[in-house]
Amino acid sequence: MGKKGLNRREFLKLTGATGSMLAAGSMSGMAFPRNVWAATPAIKGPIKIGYQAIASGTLAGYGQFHKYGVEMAVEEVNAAGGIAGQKVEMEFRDSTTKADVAIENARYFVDSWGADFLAGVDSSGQALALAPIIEKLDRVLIVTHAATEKLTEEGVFKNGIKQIFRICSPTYQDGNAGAFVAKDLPAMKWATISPKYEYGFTCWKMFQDTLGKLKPGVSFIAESFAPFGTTDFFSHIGTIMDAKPDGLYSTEWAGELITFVKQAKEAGLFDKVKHVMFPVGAAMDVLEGLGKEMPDNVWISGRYFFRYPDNKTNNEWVARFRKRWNHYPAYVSETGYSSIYAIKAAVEKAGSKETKAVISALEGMEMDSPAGHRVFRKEDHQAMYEVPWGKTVSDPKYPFKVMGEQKVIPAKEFFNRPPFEGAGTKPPF
Amino acid sequence: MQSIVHVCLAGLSAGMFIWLVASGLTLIFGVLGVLNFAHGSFYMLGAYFCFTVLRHLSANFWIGLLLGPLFVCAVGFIVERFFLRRVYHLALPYQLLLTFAFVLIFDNLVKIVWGAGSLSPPRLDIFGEAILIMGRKFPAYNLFIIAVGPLVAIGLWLMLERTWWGRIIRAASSDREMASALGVRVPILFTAVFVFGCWLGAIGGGLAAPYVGIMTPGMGDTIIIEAFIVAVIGGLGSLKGAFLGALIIGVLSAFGTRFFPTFDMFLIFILMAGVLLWRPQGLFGEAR
Amino acid sequence: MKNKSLFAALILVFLAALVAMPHLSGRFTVYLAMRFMILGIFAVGYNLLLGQTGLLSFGHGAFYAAGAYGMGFFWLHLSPHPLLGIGAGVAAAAVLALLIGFFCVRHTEIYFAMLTLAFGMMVFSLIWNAREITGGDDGLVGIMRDPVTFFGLGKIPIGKDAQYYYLVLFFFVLSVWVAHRIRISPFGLVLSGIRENARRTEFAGVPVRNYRLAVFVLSGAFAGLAGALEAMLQSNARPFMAHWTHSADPVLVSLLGGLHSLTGPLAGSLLFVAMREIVQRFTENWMLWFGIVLLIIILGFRGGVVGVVQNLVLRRRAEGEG
Amino acid sequence: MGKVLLETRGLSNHFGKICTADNLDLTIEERVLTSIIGPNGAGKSTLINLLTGYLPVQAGRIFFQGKEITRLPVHKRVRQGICRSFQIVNVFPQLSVSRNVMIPILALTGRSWRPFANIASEKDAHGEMEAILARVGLSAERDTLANALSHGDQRLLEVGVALAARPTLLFLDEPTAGMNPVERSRLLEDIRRLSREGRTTFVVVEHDMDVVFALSERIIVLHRGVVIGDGPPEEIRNDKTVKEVYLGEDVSDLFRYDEGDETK
Repeated sequence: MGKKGLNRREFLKLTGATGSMLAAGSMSGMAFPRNVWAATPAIKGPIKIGYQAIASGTLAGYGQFHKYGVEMAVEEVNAAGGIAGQKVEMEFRDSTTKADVAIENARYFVDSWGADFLAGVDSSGQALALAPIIEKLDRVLIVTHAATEKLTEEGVFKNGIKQIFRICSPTYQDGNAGAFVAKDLPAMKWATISPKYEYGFTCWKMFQDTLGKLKPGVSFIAESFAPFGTTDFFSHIGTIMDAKPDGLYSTEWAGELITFVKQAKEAGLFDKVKHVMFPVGAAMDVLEGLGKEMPDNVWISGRYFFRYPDNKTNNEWVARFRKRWNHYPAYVSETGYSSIYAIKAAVEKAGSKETKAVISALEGMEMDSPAGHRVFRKEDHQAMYEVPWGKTVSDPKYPFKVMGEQKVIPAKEFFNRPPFEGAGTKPPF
Repeated sequence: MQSIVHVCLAGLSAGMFIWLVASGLTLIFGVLGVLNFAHGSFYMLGAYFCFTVLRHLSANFWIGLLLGPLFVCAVGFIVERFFLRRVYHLALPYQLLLTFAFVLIFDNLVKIVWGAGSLSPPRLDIFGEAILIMGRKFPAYNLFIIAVGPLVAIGLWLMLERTWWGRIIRAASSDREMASALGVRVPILFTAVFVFGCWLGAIGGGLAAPYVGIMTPGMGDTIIIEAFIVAVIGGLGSLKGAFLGALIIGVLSAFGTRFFPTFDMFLIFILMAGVLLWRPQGLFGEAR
Repeated sequence: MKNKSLFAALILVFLAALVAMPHLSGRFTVYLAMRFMILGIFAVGYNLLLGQTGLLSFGHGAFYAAGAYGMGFFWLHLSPHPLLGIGAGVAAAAVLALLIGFFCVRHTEIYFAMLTLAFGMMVFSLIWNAREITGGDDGLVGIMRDPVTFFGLGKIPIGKDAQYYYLVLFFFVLSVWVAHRIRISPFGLVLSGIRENARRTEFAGVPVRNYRLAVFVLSGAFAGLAGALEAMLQSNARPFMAHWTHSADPVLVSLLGGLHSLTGPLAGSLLFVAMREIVQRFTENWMLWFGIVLLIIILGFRGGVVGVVQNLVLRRRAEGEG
Repeated sequence: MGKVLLETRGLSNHFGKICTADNLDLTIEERVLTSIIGPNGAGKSTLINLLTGYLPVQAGRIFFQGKEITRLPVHKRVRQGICRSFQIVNVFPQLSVSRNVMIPILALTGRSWRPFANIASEKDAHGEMEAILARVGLSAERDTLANALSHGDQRLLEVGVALAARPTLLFLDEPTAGMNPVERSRLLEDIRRLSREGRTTFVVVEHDMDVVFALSERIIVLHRGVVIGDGPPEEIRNDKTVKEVYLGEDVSDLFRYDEGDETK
């Protein structure tokens, strides 16, 4: 049986070899050198990026859209001469929702496949579990979906795990920014129906804290948390309607948000509660899944919305994306796509793919991306950029509801600030 | 008052959905003695097939509900005839593992055939707007389900108590050897019962899809555990038990969500364990 | 006799390979080897219950989790000493197994399975909901591996995987040896008696229930050890360790390898870890292929891989003699 | 008359309406090979089940060697010296003959609680096992799996397993059921011999009259849970009531039914 181990190792060597051969072949096929970096000898061999996202079970759709974005980016980058003249190779793995699988994937990518960079990761639990491992593996991980602020505030800032960066907006977008939107709504009594796990709990708490400060006098009168995999929200809806709030805040997401909205509509929740906020309601799977059934005048947001910013970069990208995949880009597609370009920019800035160099290159790095202008904050490696909150409206151009009236809160106004503890670290500032 | 009534209604409709799934599970266990993990997959396949028919034949809901499950029955037939049949004589773990293998396979196949993303079945207008009950809306569809559940129960009861088929099934479930001695061709009976169980599961899926409002690969994995709990509490193999068990679980979890939100799930499992200790044959099962 | 010596030789080769592995192979293989050994400990212990005594439990994830969280809490609040931490984990698991087992051993067959499932899921939902203590679904994160100190008398660092590997290997060998001793002990014989014919065992003057409880606690302790070791390997403890889907792993592994031998669950664990890893390299549809392999093994290779090998050997010998 | 080994007072048992033990006052004497006979449903097996703890006692009390055992669980009674064999073969099918016999020996000597001892090194136990196999004449089959034995040998093994529990009182429930004549006479020989050895007192439940009358020193006749005859074989053979109720009744019953059917 020990022999088996050896065999597997040889088998790995083999694949590794073929991989680099392929790389060599394709490189000779292209016209090099095209850019200055081709000269720098510092960077050798293909740039290998290990990407993991959930690709099985009820959330498998997310993995799909991660992949669309990342593959597209890799194709583009390679077509344009790769990163610093080196071809980019990307391998995708199913992370499921289990932390141990995420860890095994990361270890495979680095120790066996020889990844230079890691990216992806959906669940907060996975991200937090990965943190200490990533530190050991010493590769840069760019988180593209997991939103827990603990990752950057504690993992990166407090515990100094410098290898982790996050390119998607964190729970600040759901909690704090949501509160900034809510303060201008004529609603004083708020309630929530949210996922019965850390993400749901923390967002609701953040929303309460910030809104409480922004608008003294608001009260939070009811909460009902739905376990993962809930298919029947009626008793939760009942709980909320009994409390008779005038504002509802819900961080339900993906399929469960679709179920929730449909059932809430049936139960007449939206007739009774006028002001409704879905921090991740602007996800394409939700908008397309609900289609016309998404009620109007609901405040939605996400980690990116394909109609914002309305500028050349973004619009062209959306067009390219639709041409390539015949879909509107989901926010994970954008964060995945941009993660590749972040790596490209960092490596070329550092003139090296060594973790240390790339980290210092990424810290404070500014980049232009479909989602707009991003800055990786030095202290906690969190990408600062704006994602709009918007009110749902029908638009003849689309088979689903889109954002009409939009509110954009500047990132620096609602992102928690280092050192994240004590006065003046949480909005409002 | 209003809220209590609506908690009950929510519990009832939720319970009826679990019943639709648990009925097939229980029937199969009662007759074949196999605890079928894959039953959740048949529920999932039911949902997908129903709405594929609905989409592609641009048929209406009822035709979808009529034709969809037939495909699932075909799948069920293959599973029983070529796989499950070979493990009846094996120990319990082998049977469980076999059905578990099918859960993996079906979840993945659905992902390949219908795509990884979620599908949302169109809203059914046939039931019109929600109905006002004590000044609060309650979906007409849920009322329809609350009505369907008992109908299925009565249908099953009539079939088992009043028909030649039912008599044979009961004979086989109480004593396999006896039945075969009486000239019942047990293998064929088993296939028939299994396929029928799959049909029930598929119907459950077809009816649940518009209620849940979304279909995903793996949607059966959560419901199957609830169905297990119901089947156990009611008494493994007892349809009456499964029906009442489903009601209890539905209503109890509705009240749990309302009044002990933190530990609703915990309560259910305490109940399950309690029943198993106090009355292993289940609240309504006859001691076997 | 000839077979015995051959078998012994095989075991030696296998051990030698395990000992040498960190020097021969890459970090990832070492990591997988640790995953295999931890799963092996879990399965070997579990099989004392399933293979030896004939009880199918769907709740052993709870004890695995008890081991992991016990270890985690001990590390967090009391002492960073790894061995003490592991001890704490095992103890926690054993105590929990005693509590749960006390109720469960009243039943057998499907009712036992369902009862263990229920208790296991209770533990799961407790861990999930007691957020202040357990960290909810995020779990306990950042468990570190301090050096093993012998109270002044020197210390061994286990921070690096290659170092920790030998701690895992030690406990792996220990567990397998203990399981082996139990199997060949009078106690083990009585257990198999209970499996074969509980009623008769009772009429042999055996208090069957107590024996069931005893083996339940034993296997729980093994699960706890595995959990504690994984907590240190992955530096976290997660609620899903207690979930029934995780409790199904040792069942699966035992059946893959073969129920009625000690090598069965080990071979199964190896197959399980290797298969999951390799299948993933060739297809994204690993679930599909995993399921198919399961079907083949259940229908084609009853008695698991080991059983098949044994049969082959026997046939070879028969031919040799005939 | 030997001294009383086991005694019941007012022992009763009902399955719904059917009475299988009606206020029984029985004694079993030491070293007396006793048989219990009676038509089907007379309550023979029920009686054994009650005495060995297989069934909970509904009413009445049981005394063994003067101590009350009415509520004692099975394994405790076994330790006191009451053991039994079953109507249908009831051994450990997947274990070797020697292992089958080892289990009770180890359990009885209290050595089975040690998870780290090695069976191989259980010298005394092995010796005892060999002795028992010799007594039931299965020494040759030592390493055969129980389910590979002939039916007759399985029966013998069953007796062996029962004997391994060192019983002072051993109930054999239809030991010769389903045996061919050869096996049967062999088993009966063994029982007689073992009984003579005197370590164990045998109580045999049998259908086959020849067996009973050939074997027994004392016969108890049960009918619908009541003792209707009790004494040495020849006494029972000539007992009027027994003839009447036991042997006669069925026959006359049959006639009656036949007539009834014809007249209708």
